[in-house]
Amino acid sequence: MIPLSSYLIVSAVLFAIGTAGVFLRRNLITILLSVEIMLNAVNLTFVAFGRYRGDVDGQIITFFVMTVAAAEAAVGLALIIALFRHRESLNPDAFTSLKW
Amino acid sequence: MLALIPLFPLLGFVINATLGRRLPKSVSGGLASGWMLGSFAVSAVAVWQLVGLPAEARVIDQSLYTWLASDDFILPLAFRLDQLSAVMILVVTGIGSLIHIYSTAYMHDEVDSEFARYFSYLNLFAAFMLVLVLGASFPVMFVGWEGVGLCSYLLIGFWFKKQSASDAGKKAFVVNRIGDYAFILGMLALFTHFGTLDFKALAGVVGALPPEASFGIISTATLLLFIGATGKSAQIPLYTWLPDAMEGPTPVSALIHAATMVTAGVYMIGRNAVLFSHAPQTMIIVAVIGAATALMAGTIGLVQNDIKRVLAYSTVSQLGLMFLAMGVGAFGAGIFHLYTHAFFKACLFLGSGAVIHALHGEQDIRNMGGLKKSLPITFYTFVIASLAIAGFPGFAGFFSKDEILYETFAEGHTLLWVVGAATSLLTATYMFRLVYLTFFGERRHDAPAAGTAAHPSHSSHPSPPSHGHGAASHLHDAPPAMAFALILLAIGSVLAGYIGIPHALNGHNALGAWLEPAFGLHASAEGATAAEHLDLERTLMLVSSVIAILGIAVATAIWLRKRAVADAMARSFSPLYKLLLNKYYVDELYDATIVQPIKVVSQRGLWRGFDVRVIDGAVNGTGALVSGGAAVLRRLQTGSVRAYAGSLFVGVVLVLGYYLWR
Amino acid sequence: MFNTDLDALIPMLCVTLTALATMGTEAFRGRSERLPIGWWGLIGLGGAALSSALLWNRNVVGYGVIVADNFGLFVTVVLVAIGALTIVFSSQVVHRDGIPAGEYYALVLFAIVGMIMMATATDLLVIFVALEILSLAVYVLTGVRRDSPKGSEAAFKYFLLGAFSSAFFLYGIAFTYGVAGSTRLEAIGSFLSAQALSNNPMILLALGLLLVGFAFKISAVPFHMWTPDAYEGAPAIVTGFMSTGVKVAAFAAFTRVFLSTFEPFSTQWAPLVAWLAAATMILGTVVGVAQSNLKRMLAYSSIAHGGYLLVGLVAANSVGKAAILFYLLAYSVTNLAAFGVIALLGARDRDNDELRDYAGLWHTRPALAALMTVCLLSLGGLPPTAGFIGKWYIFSAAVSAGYYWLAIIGVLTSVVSVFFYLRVVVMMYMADREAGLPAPAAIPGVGMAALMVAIIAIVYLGVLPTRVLDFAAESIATIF
Amino acid sequence: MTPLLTLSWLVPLVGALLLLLIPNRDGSRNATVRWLALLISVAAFALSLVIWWYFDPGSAEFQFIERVPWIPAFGIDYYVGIDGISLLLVVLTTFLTPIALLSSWEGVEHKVKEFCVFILALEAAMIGVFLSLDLFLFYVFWDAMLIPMYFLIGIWGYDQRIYAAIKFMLYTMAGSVLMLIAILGLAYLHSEATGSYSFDLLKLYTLQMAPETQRWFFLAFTIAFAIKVPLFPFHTWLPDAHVQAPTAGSVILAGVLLKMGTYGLVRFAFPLFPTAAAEFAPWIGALAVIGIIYGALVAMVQPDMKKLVAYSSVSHLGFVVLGICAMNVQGLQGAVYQMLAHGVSTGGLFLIVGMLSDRRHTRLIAEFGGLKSVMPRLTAAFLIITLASIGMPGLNGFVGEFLIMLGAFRWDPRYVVGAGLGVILSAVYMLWMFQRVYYGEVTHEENKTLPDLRPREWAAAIPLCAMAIVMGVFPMLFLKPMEPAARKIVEQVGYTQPVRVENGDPHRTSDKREVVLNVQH
Amino acid sequence: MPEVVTFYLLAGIAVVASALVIGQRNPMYSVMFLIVAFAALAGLYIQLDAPFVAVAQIIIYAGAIMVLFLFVVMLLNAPQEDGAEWDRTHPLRRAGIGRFGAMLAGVLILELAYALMKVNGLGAAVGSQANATTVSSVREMGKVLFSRHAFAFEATSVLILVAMVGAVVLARREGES
Repeated sequence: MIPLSSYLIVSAVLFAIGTAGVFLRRNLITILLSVEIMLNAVNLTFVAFGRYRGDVDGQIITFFVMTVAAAEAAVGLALIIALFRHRESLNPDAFTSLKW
Repeated sequence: MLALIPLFPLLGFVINATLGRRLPKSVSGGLASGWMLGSFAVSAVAVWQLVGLPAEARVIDQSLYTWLASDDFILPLAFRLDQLSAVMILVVTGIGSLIHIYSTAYMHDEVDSEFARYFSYLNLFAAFMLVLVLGASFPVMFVGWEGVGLCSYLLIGFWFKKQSASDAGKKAFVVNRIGDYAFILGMLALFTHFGTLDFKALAGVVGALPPEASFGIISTATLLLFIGATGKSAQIPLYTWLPDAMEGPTPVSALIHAATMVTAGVYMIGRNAVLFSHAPQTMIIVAVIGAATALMAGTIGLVQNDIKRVLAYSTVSQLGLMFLAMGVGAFGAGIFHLYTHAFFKACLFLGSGAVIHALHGEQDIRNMGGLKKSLPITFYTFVIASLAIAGFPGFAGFFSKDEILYETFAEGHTLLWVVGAATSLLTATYMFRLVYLTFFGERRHDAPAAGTAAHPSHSSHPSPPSHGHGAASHLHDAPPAMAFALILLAIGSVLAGYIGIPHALNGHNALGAWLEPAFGLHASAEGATAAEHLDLERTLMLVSSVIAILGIAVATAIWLRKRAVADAMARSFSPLYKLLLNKYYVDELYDATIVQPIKVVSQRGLWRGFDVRVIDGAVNGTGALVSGGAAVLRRLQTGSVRAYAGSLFVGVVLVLGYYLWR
Repeated sequence: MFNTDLDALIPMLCVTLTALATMGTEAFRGRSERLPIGWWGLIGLGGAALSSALLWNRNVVGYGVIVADNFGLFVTVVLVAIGALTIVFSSQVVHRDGIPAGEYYALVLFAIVGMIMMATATDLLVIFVALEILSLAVYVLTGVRRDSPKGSEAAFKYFLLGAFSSAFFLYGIAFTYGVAGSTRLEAIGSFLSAQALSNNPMILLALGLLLVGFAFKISAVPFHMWTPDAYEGAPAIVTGFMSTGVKVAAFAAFTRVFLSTFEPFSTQWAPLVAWLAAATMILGTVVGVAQSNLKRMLAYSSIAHGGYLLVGLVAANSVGKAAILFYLLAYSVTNLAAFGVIALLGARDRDNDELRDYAGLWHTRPALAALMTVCLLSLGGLPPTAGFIGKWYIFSAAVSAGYYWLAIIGVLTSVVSVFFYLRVVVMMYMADREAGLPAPAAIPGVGMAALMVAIIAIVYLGVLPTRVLDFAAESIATIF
Repeated sequence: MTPLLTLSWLVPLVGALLLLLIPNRDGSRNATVRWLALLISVAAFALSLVIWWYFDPGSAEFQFIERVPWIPAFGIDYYVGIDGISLLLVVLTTFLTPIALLSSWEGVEHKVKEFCVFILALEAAMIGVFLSLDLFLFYVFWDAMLIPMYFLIGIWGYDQRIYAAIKFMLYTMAGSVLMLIAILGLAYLHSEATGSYSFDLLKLYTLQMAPETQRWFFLAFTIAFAIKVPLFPFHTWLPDAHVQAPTAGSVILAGVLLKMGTYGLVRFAFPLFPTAAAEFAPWIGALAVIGIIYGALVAMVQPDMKKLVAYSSVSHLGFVVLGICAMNVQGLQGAVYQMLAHGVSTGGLFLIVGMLSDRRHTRLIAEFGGLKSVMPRLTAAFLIITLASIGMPGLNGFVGEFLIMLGAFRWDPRYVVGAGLGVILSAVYMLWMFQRVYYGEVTHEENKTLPDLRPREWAAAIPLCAMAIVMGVFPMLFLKPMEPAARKIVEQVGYTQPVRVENGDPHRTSDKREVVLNVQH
Repeated sequence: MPEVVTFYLLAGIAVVASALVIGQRNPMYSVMFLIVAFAALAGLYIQLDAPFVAVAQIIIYAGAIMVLFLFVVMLLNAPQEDGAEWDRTHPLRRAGIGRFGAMLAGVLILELAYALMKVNGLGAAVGSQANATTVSSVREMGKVLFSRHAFAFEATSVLILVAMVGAVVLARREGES
């Protein structure tokens, strides 16, 4: 049988990949995707813990996370569109008029 | 009653200071003189009362109110009249009155407001001087002590538009303050250790102790007080202000810088005779300083060319003699000399004032000469006073100076006696140099010297455009008010000494006997009546008479007969002459070693350096550090969202790391 | 009421209903109709305030996850006050700036719902959802002026970092759930107190990640980077709203989670929070010194204030625990009023939020300058203002908890912060207006009235804080 | 009982608020505003005299106590009361405020209403500082006082006013926040000891503390006060603030504000932490002596009159601190007396320098000279104040300095040896300035037509000159009411050895002292 | 044993696909790889006896959310990362921050792994303590969702409403109102 720790490690790796993506990519959409990876990694943790503890809370929380992810995606993409209208760019580093 | 004595001149001051501007000169001058005379009258009455008391209880106390009280320090504003202060108040009010009267004429050229100002200062001075003399305790004396210093400042700088005058005033005040600093310390030391500052109480406490064998608290305190006295009485090392003080109007020099204020130091020591006599080490210092000052000032006086400066150095020198007397324990002699000195020195100054007045402000004796004829009253009074100061037998100065020298010798200070005798010789010499150069010979005129701003009253004595020979014919002798004062003082210069004819001359030394109880010393000088002492005294008296005559003779030989000799001597002893002419360069020395360094250090070091750079630098540096930090830290906020995420992520990693590797 | 579960929700429901009503009205209004939509929100807020007052001391629980305890109610009232002031100020600027009014007010109200929910929730999941509600609403509000590139940029930065940090927060919830088996604070709390001395790394991971999530919302250093940009880019009044409302809500939840649930582990988190507090205070004030844009400056100042609040959290003990609540109130009123002034002085084409725009304000708008001065003095913590009492309280808590060093950093940074607050005062009172700058606009009476109310509150809290302090003490007693 | 003390600070404050209501945007009601403000400040002065009238000078206890719970949860009360020391300082404050208002009668032309409001608000805060017996209340007033002063300097000051205002504010705040921590710590210790928080000064006096704690708290308090005093080396805000402040600001700054620092030492720092005070007093005394000499030396070389006077304040306040460090009745009474005297004389100096500055718009000494012949009355007034400032006996400065030196000498003579130099140096710098400004010929053409004192200026200068003389001649008027309070503080601190008297003088027994005091009554 | 193989396979796919999401420049591909990763995760959920979640994962995530992303990618028509000119502007904005972030991500993995290693009991098989039927029961899930998490469920409606309004407000074109 697969130990809980394996799932947790996988999700940790996924989470870390997500965080790395935020830094490595210079496309707003991809960065957003990276955040989705992070959320999914957390979902895996929830489900794994839920299974381990034998209750359904973990799975239910996953649904909430999905909803949140969807809502975030909606707002995020709307923002990206609004931004793109101003600058015609999806590079996060193009938007540095606010600084110091 | 006692309070009235200083109060009268004080009222005069208040009236003249507030209303004087609007009063005509006759009224303001008259008022001032009137208050002084009133004060003199009250003093006379008070002294008369004192005389009426039995000899052992000759003290009148008056306490007005508690001036200062804090914890165990209780200070009533109290006056005390005893034998010593009686002499002093008579001198102060008497000579003060004369000088007030003299001034009404001397200052007549001033405009109303300035005239009133002058008299208000003069009255204020008298008030403070009387407080000084009458004060029953150190702090009350100190009120007068500082007050006379203030008036001296104001009067020296009376012609305030003149730089030298205001400089001199400031110098006088500051140098006095140096003395006062020590004086305060002395007072504090006394209070801290003996718990009182009342003269009588102090004498009581200290008198019960044996004289200090080593340099203890009494010695320290008295030494500090003496430093205070050197400031006020122009002794080494604080004498330098007095010659400069001659920038003031001449009557001021007469009153303050000759007759009264400068003697305050001597008076103070006399007042605290018990204290000082319990500090033998201090006494020696007093005597040595006195003798040294006397000699040094005498040498300087020999070559000075300003009539008032010569007199000023002679004052310093005479004061030195008084301190010598105090230092050897001859308190009575010192006070005696103080008293006679007041007459003849006031007379000399007033005489010189008359000369200056007549010459429209000329003060350089090289530009005088031949005034004997045109200024007879002045001449005769001046000569009388000069004889007195020179110690010519029979004149006032003879008796007092002789007593000092005798006591010095009798106490075994032979060296000091030699110095004193040398000073006497010098005194006689330079005084007659002055007399000869001023009154005898040809009238010398150097137009440039006469016309420059070297005289004190440029604005107040409007000089005629031409200072030619013709002016001589217009010279007029002292006006009545001045003449009156001169004549009275000249009489005093002759007669004042007869109050203290020594036993050696079959006198009773009445003054000495009168003063004796005031000093509160048990060991009296009565032993001096012993025969061998009388012989010694007579011998010394003879010696000093010879010295006086010798001095006059030398002066006559050089300055009356062969003036070329003087010049030749000056040339052959050129360095010495220069040294003396420049007053041993003491002013320059002080300037270079004290005044300038302080200024430079304050300006460059403390203010611009420490204050602005270091302290404010640290303060502003903190500010700069913060804003510098701000400027650096704000750069972290690059505007790049990924960098922001990086910062967040660093935070995460650190927080987790903190927990995991703690 | 018939259902006590619902009782606890009434304040939230009031606001939600008005938000829905606002949306509905907006949807069905005529094209050119101008309705005072904003004011409707006040009704809902009033209802929330009223119901909170009625619920006081009743400690009702709704659905096991929302608790109307005094703590929550106190925060609710603060949030209602924030909302009310925001709406009143907004009513003066929404039309001026061409902001879609219906959506704007709806979002403000929804955000308040989220904030109230966050403050009253006792379940990590609900806290997370509430956090997302208020965050999304605030992201959108930040970028609500679509014509402003700065606004969009600010919104996007805020959003991206917010999403990033909420992932961490969620991860923290996951670990908490993993070890405690529940997301209910009560359950977690009882689990943790049983484990108090254990050194379970999973608990520490959870602790750390939750801390990060909250620290982000209250913009503690180094999680603060979004703050200056978002605050500068957003419309002034939104900045005022989010700098206060979000902070209050986040602090309420932070306090609840850390002071009650994770209290057994306070020795684990307190030192860390203390360091965060120190860094936050220092950075906030120091960098604030260099700012020339007023909004940005106040952004740094609000970072610093977050630091002071953290001090209160670290030092929470029998004396100081009410300090956080009082400080939150004082800070909110003051900061909102300050941003209100900035908002009122703005114009459609010009934000007028640079320091130099304030030059000589005293001469043209003396009353406004005076009100702004009071706000700034209160922010700087000078008596007799609310800010002073707040700082007094916080620092006395720190001192009695033995955190002298934090208190010293706190007071010293206060001094530095006074420097930059004074720069504004200097501008307003002691500088002359640059030629060419337009004269500041006239301030409508309603805006002035709202400001006056805020200022009176500031001075009232500064002079007679007793009642409010008592309330705060009573409130916090319910959770700790 | 009438709450006299509350009234005494409320009168100016309410007055200020009332003034705010007068519409005066265009300055048309300047005259009304000025007269009203003057009236209010005179009323406050009258009120303080009433307090003095009813004050029992024989008691060391606090009087007119008012106490109302304020923030009970924290043990904070509105708690005011006065003893002889604070009474005199309150009177000084109310005495100087009308003069300050008069001094800016013409100098301040714009925003007159606001100016008067700030002055009155400042007065209220300063009075409050002297009245407070609750540390919280004290701190509130202490900090609140900064705000109006900041505005006074910053708005109505001279060229560098903004820098000076900010420096003043930050410098003082930096010190006082540390005190805040110490205050909080004290309250906490009180709760540790008794279970309840208290900021009640009288209760805290009795608090037992570990020496280490005392040390830190004492330093925190002392640094706050030392900055305010200002004690060397914390003084550099002072020259800037003084020079840049408008005349009224300088008068109040020098006259009252600085005294708050020394008052704080007397009332708080020393009695609260006697052990630490005993330990640090030698060091503070040394700083005071350095300050005396340093301030005087730096004053000497200042080209600017106001700066000169400012540095002279450093020197004079050094004396005050020295007197406090001596911690015997004489030192302390001298210190308080010197506070009053310095308030009057330095207030007067700034007043007159302000008059010159109003006329010529410069304060550089080099720009003047020979003014005595142009404006003799002003010169006379200045001379009196100058003399008062340099400690001429018979004027107010002497009494304080003498008592301080007396007290300090009993404590440790070495300090007096240093401090006494200040006596010399004060004469140097003051008279040098006096000489350069008033003596000599008129060197600048524009100075020839300067008007002498105007009636309004007379009204400001005469009370100061008169006070300088009265305080010099009848010091017991002021020394007597403060003596019990001073004695009490000395006993409370009690680190000095009982005064050793060798060979006690029969005149100085305690019976005698009673007699003397009764006679005085 | 097959379970183990399946686990490693799915985990491997998830990790690799995720890595590819962030590993290349074309957002279109990224979205596609993410869908792959999500599918792999769904597999893992099934293995964890959470079939309902797995289905939701496929339908909601891969189906709905990712489509939304695809739409936007295509709408904006910005397939490649632009960047060369930005790379040269500021040192902090260049690849440095990326590398730095990646390094930190590595540290994060280490930290998480270290922490997880230290926890006792995690080595136990994930399904050892409870029977699969309760956990995988949709009925049970519905019961818990609408009892214990009822409020959160309701709150989500507000969240969605906010997201909706927000998206409308943000994405609406200028001039529409």
